[in-house]
Amino acid sequence: MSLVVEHAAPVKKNYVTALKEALFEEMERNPNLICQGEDIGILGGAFGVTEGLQARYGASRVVDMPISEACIVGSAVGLALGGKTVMAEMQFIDFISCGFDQIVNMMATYHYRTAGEVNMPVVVRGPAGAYGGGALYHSQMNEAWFCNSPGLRVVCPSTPYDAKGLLKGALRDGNPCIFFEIKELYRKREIAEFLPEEDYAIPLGKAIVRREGSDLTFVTYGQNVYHCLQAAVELEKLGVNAEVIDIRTLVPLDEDTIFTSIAKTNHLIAVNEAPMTCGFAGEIVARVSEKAFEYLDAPPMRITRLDTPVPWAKPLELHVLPSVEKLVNAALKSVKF
Amino acid sequence: MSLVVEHAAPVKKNYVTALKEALFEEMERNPNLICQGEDIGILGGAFGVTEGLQARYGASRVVDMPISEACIVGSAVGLALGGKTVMAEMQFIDFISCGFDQIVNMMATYHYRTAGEVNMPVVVRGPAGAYGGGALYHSQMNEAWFCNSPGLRVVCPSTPYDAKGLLKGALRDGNPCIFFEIKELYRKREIAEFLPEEDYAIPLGKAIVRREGSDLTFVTYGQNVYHCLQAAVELEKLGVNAEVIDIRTLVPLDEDTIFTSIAKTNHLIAVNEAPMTCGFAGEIVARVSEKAFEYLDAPPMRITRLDTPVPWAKPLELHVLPSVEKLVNAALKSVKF
Amino acid sequence: MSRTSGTAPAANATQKGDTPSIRPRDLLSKEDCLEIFRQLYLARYFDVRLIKEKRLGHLTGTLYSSHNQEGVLVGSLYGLKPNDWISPIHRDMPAFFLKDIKFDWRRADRMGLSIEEVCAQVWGRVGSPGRARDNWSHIGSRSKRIIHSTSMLAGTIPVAAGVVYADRLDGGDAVCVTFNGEGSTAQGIFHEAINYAAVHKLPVVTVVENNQWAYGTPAELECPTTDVADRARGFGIPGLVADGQDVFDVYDKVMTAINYARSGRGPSIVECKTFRAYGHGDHDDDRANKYRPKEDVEKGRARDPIAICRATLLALGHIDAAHAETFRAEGKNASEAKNDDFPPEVVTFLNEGIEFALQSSLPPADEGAKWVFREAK
Amino acid sequence: MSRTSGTAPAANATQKGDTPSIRPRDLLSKEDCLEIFRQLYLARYFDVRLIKEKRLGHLTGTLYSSHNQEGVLVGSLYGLKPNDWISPIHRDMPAFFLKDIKFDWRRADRMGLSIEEVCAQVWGRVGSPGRARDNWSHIGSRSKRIIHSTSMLAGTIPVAAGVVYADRLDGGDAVCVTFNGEGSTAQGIFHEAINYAAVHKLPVVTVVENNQWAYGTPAELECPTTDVADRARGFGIPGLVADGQDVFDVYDKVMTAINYARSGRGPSIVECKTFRAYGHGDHDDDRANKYRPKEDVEKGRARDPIAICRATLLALGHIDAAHAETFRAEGKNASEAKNDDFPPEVVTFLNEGIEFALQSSLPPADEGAKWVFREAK
Ligand SMILES: Cc1ncc(C[n+]2csc(CCOP(=O)(O)OP(=O)(O)O)c2C)c(N)n1
Ligand SMILES: Cc1ncc(C[n+]2csc(CCOP(=O)(O)OP(=O)(O)O)c2C)c(N)n1
Ligand SMILES: [Mg+2]
Ligand SMILES: [Mg+2]
Repeated sequence: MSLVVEHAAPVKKNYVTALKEALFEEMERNPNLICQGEDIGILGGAFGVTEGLQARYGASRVVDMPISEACIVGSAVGLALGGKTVMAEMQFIDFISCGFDQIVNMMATYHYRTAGEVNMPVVVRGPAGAYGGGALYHSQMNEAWFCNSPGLRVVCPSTPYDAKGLLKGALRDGNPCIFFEIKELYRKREIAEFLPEEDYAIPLGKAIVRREGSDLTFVTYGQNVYHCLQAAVELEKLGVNAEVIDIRTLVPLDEDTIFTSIAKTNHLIAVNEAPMTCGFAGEIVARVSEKAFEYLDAPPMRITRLDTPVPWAKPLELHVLPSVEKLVNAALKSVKF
Repeated sequence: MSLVVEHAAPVKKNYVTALKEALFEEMERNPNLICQGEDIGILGGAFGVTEGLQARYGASRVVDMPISEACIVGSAVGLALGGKTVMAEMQFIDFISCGFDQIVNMMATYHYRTAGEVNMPVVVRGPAGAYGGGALYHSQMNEAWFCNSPGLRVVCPSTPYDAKGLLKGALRDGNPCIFFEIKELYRKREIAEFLPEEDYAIPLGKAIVRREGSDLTFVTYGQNVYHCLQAAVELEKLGVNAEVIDIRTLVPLDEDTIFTSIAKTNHLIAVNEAPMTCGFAGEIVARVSEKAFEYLDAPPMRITRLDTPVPWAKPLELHVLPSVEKLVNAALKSVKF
Repeated sequence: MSRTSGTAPAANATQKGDTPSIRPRDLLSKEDCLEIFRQLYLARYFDVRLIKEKRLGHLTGTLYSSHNQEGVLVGSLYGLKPNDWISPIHRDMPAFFLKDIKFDWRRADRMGLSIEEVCAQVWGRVGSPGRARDNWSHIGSRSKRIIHSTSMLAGTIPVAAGVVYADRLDGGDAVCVTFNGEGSTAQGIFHEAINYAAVHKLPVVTVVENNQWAYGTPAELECPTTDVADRARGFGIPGLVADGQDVFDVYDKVMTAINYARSGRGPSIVECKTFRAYGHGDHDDDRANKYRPKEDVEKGRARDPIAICRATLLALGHIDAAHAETFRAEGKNASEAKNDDFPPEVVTFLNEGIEFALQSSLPPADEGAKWVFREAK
Repeated sequence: MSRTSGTAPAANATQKGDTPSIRPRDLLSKEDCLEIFRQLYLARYFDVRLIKEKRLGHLTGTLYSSHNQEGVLVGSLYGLKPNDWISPIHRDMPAFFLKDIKFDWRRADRMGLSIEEVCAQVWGRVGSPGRARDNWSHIGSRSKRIIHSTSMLAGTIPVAAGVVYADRLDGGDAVCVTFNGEGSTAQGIFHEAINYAAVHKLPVVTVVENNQWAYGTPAELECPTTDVADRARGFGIPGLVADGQDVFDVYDKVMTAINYARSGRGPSIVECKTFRAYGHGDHDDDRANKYRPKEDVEKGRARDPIAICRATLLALGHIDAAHAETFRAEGKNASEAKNDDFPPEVVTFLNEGIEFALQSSLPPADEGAKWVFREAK
């Protein structure tokens, strides 16, 4: 059904193709779905996520918006109030700060304020993440702001399968959602995979164990899933068997999967790309410390960005971000505790 | 020197008077200090914090700004770039969301981006906090957003002495600061106190032990300092001896005072008024769990707002916020662990 | 008497170059005119009564009086079709029940909130549409087509634009009238939303209630032009100026804007010049007496919209002197005005609302944790 | 030759009703005119060379070409006093070294960045004023009075307003010229900042480079009026329109605005009509060929600002045909243009800058953790 690919033989799809398919399929399935954002129509999006969408569904359902993030969100709220479902793109998730009030105060609270009369099926999605040399304003992972703003789902897929399934899940969830796409993964060939022929949506709030292990648990999401997996390979060589949990959805959080793992490994390293203070890794450490304290054989640890912006020059960027090396060192420290 | 009070005999001063004195004294001391905000001049501020300031220092140093929070912050950045120190008032801290981008992306990062060439002595202050029936948009404690945005000092005084000393400290610190004033404390008679005759400023980053105890440590700030102190009194009756730490400054955090206390009491309850997920109580739990794990005899706990907005009707508001009762129950659970 | 008897004397038209041969008001019947008069009473009484109730300690929360600004509300709302949307803000409390209230205030199918719902909201009771989860003017109703505001000024204008966009996609012809103070037009979102609406020719009418003050800040520190309506010129859209004290002038200008919007030509701004009677909120009454020159206040309150409407109706012969006497609260402050200064139907109507509110309970505590998210289906 | 020889032919003035008897350009000397011509070369060569370097894989980060828009930059900057502030944005990279560069490009006391600093920035080296902590156009200098931008479009306009407010408090008469694309004028902060500047009559000149496209979005989806300068009307401030391809028309209009600002009359907007030569950034070149009609691109690029300047200088007799030939890159894309299409001094100047950049190292890793806060005193 999607415009994107109609292959005889199945091919592996990358992350951006997966997102594209999700949008085409949901646009087809739900005539009340509207997409809006900067340059998403004529251009097809800065990263091509909406390529071909306007040609297929018209300029009134796929709207090139002025450079007005607050209005992109606010009018999406209006569309939802008028019964529509909305995908609102931030060209980079960094620019969400310009629409911040409309997100946290208008959209996130609408259902709550109206005692459930008004639903807000609005997915605000955009490319996020560092490691690409994007510097301060094209590298952000600002998910923690939204986790501390009740009423928002917060999602961050790390694979093509999840990207497609979670975007569909988010668009069907009926709640406002901030959807963090990892732009460094968009076209990463190594992670391309076969996607189901049939329609599927991943419900929000389910973590996944990416690698089983017995000695230590990495809990993370987004790009750091791969760093943790790499670290696990390194650690394997050193005789440490690490489990890697990709939480996929931050709000709601699948605590069970995490606690089950900690009950087994007794060691936690929570990882996020964002700054440390009040970041989501801290939330994971707090939840585990509060609710799975007895399982912990060592202090839970965080590996996060230092409390700095993301600088531009490569040595600086690498210095402040989580790395495989930092993960391995932390893991060794943890298991040797 | 202050306009506010020239008494023969010293009198106890309330929180708002303390703030007022800080502003008058700093305006006098630093001719490069500019104050700007909505209704701060002619009116003297919604809560009277700047009462009389414009009459004394003129409309060019005490500026009634248009209802434009982003511009209030952005122009403050410009003033700082031009060598000024700025106090920028948000009429309620809730409205800071409308100036969010200018705060986190323009102001917070300026020193960093310029490798230290440009200082940003800008204090963005405003009335914050719940418990007063202010509902969703006049009750917020949104400090966690700023703790996760590197480059900002985050301060929250709970007493008149601290209000004055920390505001002066913040205005002299030379870094951008988000200064959370607790509006429910502004005119609270019970906390009025004598203030030093002489000039004093409290440097940022120093916690204070409000009550010594041996069995358990409450770590908190703002209004919950009083809830914790009340809980400590209740707990005393039940044979539990609680220590209460008022961190006063969230960024930078005085870890030593906290860890020293935990080393003694071995039990932690971190308390904030904000929503739980990615709130500052979680940060405290995470830091203690990471760095003072061995001292903990029981799972660290958090008492925070539920992950909801602050609703209006009293029963709802009380239901979602921390209360003395919730604190006492948590403490008992902790010490009985 | 014909249903289109007209409401002359000649419009005090301040819109430059706007002298249509038939004004919207000319299509109003005598009954309409009387209803408009009655609605002005109603709005005034609501305000007076709430101030009294607040002073008696019956209410929490700040009261933003709409006294002296009723002409803006009634005149803006009267010509709307039931399916139109509105977006009131803090000073527009009466708008919630004035919407689609024509003639039979208790019509079951009205597209507006009932007085009971509004009173339950003011009293913070579970019978309010939002079950007292948010305060004062932050109510609304999806089914009644009233946008719920947040506190953040001008924040609903993009929502208004979005909701009419949705309506248009569904083949509707709804217009949305948003209300904003002159101070609120300084917000960035005001610009973003009107810009978007202008680009897409969306039917959004922004009524600016220029009451000269934004809290303690005079209009000239909020807006660089004398007429706030001039902000429209930046978007190439119509910017009309109405005498906010003359309900019929407001009606003319807003209906012109509504017709323009409904016909697909896009948004516009209607500035209604008025004056805030009291302080910003009731907590500000005393201070406002200091920061606002007494003469200004006297001048600003001299032209009571109800008195002006009454004079018009008398001149038209729609009412006689006896009828005109039904309303005796003209110029009176809340403390001076008594129940029998108002027509009994108005008092009764509000009493019923208050009665309902008082019998409605506070919401149960655990509702505080509900509806953060939509319940799973 | 007199220092005020004038630069006729008659201005292609598009500002409605603006026909001053003496235009700012009429006060330019022949030397000034030649310098302006030279600066156009310089800006063009910088762009051409960077595109080449990027294609050779020497640069990271996106390159936002200023090709075809040099007239806007040079014309806007030429009349500034050393103490004035500027606030360039992504497409204005040459502005950083063009500021206060008159005649002696290497003057030690220049209030602009050196070509070395700018190149170090482009190459991401520690020799850049921000030590390569932020990318591309996000540089600046407090001492040289250049505002550092973030990525957030229009975000420096309030900063500009604040910085001139500070200057005014200190008794200065500095003006700030900000640069913004037409798309960026849709941002809320654009409105808030200009509103504030207009209320306080702050000397901020907002140059809008209307190059018809904001990334993949045509101007008419960003702005409801044909002239973006009309946004000024919403603030009651002057909105001038310049032919962005004619450096002298830009100079006339911007100088008019600067003089107006410096004399205390407040802000204004100068829209310069131009056309984006390539894609939005270099990554967009191929797509831009699809989303922009070929004819539009040809038409938009037909009027090369350097060619137009050359024609003016020839007509004035400021240059002869031989001199005119010094520049042969007219109409050529970066791939076609060669070093000897440019005057040697321009090539040398940039070569020196690049040389410096290449010898400057990457910043040491641990600087990544530095300067989050001011070091304790
Ligand atoms: C974004 C935002 N900033 C500040 C406030 C605080 N505030 C509430 S009402 C008000 C004044 C509004 O003035 P105006 O728009 O003229 O409306 P009026 O009250 O005069 O009707 C202010 C500053 C707010 N509610 N929202
Ligand atoms: C607030 C914000 N939103 C979106 C972007 C992404 N973005 C970067 S440049 C650009 C287009 C800008 O167009 P215009 O202002 O016309 O300038 P031009 O590139 O044409 O010179 C966009 C959308 C951004 N940088 N900032
Ligand atoms: Mg007002
Ligand atoms: Mg452009």
